[in-house]
Amino acid sequence: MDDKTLIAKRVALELEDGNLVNLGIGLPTLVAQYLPGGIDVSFQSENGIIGMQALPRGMAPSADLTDAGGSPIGAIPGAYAFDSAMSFGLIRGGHLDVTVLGGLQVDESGHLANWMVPGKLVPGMGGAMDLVSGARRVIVAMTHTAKGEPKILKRCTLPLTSVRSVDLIVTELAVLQTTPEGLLLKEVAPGVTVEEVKAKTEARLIVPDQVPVMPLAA
Amino acid sequence: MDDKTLIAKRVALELEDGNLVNLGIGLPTLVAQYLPGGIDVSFQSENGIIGMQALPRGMAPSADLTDAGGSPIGAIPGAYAFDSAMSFGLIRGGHLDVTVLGGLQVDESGHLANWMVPGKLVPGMGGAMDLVSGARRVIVAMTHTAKGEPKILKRCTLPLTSVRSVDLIVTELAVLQTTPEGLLLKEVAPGVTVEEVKAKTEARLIVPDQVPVMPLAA
Amino acid sequence: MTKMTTLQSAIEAISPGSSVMIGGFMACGTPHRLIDELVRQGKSDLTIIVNDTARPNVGIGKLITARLVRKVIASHIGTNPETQAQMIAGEIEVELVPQGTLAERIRAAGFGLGAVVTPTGVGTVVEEGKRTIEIDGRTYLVELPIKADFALINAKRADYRGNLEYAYTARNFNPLMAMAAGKVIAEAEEIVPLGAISPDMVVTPHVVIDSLVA
Amino acid sequence: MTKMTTLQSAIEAISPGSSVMIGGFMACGTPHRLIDELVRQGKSDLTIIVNDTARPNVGIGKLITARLVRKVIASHIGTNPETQAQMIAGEIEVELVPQGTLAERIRAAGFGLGAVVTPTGVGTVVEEGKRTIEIDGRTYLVELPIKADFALINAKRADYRGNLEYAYTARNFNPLMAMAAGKVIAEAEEIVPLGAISPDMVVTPHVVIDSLVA
Repeated sequence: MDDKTLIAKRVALELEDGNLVNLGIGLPTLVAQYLPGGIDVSFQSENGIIGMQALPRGMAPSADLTDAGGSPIGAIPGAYAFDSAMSFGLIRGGHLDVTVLGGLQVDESGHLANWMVPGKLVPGMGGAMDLVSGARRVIVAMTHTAKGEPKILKRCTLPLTSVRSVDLIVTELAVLQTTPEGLLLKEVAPGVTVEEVKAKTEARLIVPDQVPVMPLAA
Repeated sequence: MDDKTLIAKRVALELEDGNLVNLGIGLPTLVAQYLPGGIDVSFQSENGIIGMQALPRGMAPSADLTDAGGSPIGAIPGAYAFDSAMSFGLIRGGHLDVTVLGGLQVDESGHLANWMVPGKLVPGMGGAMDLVSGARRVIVAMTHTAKGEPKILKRCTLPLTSVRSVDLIVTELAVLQTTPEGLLLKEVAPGVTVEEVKAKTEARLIVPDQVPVMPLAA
Repeated sequence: MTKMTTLQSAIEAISPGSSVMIGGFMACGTPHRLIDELVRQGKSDLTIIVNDTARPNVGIGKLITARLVRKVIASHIGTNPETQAQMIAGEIEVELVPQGTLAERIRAAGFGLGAVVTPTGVGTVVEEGKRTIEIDGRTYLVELPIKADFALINAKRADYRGNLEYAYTARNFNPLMAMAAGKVIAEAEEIVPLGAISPDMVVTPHVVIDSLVA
Repeated sequence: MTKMTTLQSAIEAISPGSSVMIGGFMACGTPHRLIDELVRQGKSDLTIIVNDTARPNVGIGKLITARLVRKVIASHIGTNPETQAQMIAGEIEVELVPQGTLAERIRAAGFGLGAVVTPTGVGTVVEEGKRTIEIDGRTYLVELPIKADFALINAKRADYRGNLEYAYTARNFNPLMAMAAGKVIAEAEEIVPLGAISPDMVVTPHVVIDSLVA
């Protein structure tokens, strides 16, 4: 199983029956494929739909129905289309249960930086600042390191997305939970040691005596 | 012609092609009956429709289509139904061209009091404060006096509806326009003298040499 | 996960003393069955957030007539002399809010905004006790969001997940209130299969609805 | 009073140097014909208020490729390297706004509100130069309304008075922008008779539309 699949499968286990969930572009989008059976989760795309689904095979794409990246999608029966004010009303207003976002850096206080690299990459924050400030639960789904360098730091060096702390970080190596005392090492991926996680993490980790192995199916 | 009809007919002449107009409950509602021919005016009811019309004869009333007083109305083809936030977005946002409202008092600065009499009548302001604060043009349609007492005063004694000055006052005796210098006597009703208007008005009036007679048809 | 429930159990969830938003404008778009059940169950000491209290023993006025209300937040109570009488007798507290401000304050609560910045009410009694803010030389009131424990919503049609559609002027405060309460109870005149209401026709999404009464 | 006009004369009304809001999200719900005509008429020095600049020479990206834009107010420009290149070269000024804040700032302009009070951006670079306000112990940013000289709107259907209906995710910023500009120009894929769009289906009312291009 490749790293992205592993991350997506683990994140999927965090979703609960009845949740409204927003998945960021890229890796987070994969999460929808690994939803546990028997639960009813609604996916919001912030460009204006609840009830999005991957474009069903053989269905012609519509120019009027796309995801936030502009790619054609489908809609389930009972979908709901809305304008951008409503979209972020749902996000900021406490109606969005979970957002899953990529990250460039996360730090010991759970602060996320995921929208710009000064002088190099200034794409804009899109909906990320609203999502992190407003969702009931924020899950960061990202690789543990970038080009061998830790992305989980004592303190973010890149501009923050929000001063609100994220709730959970899922990487190909571990699951980390933010707590008032710092980052708790909640799980390690199959075959990964606590020492390896520590070596690849700059932030101080709170490591319990027993660190369970990451489950990948409900 | 009774006083109300005269006032309504005169106010109707103020409406222009393409206007969006909100008519208050009571006397102002009559204005719609005297719209000059050849102009296209849209009526908003603040409870949530543009394109309201009197319930057409023989049409069954619908419980889902009423005016702001809760009485059944009709809707013209091309009507638009909306929620209360949109309703007042149209009103405050500069999209409502004219509001016609009743009044308890208006003063020399054009301030209107029309929503409460402390200790006696506390109905609530409903949409009046938003309408007076937000409409592009505010026309007060009211009787010149109440129980023989002037309603057009030096200074309102009742709580104000807004600190924004109204634009025009139409009564059964006269048409008054607010100006930075005070209330200008713009017209007198047929058969009414300038002296009579002055006698029944507490506010100081600016009276030009020639005061035209109120027209009642375009 | 079904939200379909009976009238009785939907209303049983409401404790006396709760704050309850109720849709409708002069009894148009008001959830009449939910109100009748509130009266039948005698839920008292309520704070109601409403546009108006309709007329004596009509629509929301039934709650006033049954003396179930401790406080009313509304834009207008003039059509219900019983509300005025109970207010003057000191039995009901009334907070009057300009209608457009009421709509935006409810919306702000549901949309996660900290306040409403409006010109309406500046320099009037509505300003009393409130902060003002100057923006580009103009003064605005800072009006706070209004939330409630419950919202009672009337819809024309619902699908069985709880997506709602409204009709004509019965829409009014319903979609705003459906976003702004802890628990949202909706009654619909008709329940239709999933997909019968097209995505563009849905006004209130099922994700904010907790109980749906057919 | 007809609002129906030709593509050419609708766009001729726009002076170079104008501020122009343009609906769409990654080219979905973007008024493509109006943009093509802007390019054809070479309206330059524009300030555009948009969610994003799509991709090079796609949708709103055509205005960037044609170098008609002086300033961009947007939530995202990352999918268009030309926008980034012109920004780095100092040829385009870019103001980045969180997407939800952008939506509310445009709405506030159209709805007559003095500001948006939002938690989004507090403590980040977005806060720089802005006022904050404390409400119930929480800090919010005071974000100002965004108006424009023109709005260019894409709709699925219009009746010939200019009532608009949108389809799926092509709705996005269009209804908000249609309320917030001095002159509003709409293109619709289909023009239908009055009454063909039911009052409950209309999203943008004709009263805010100035020109309608079939």
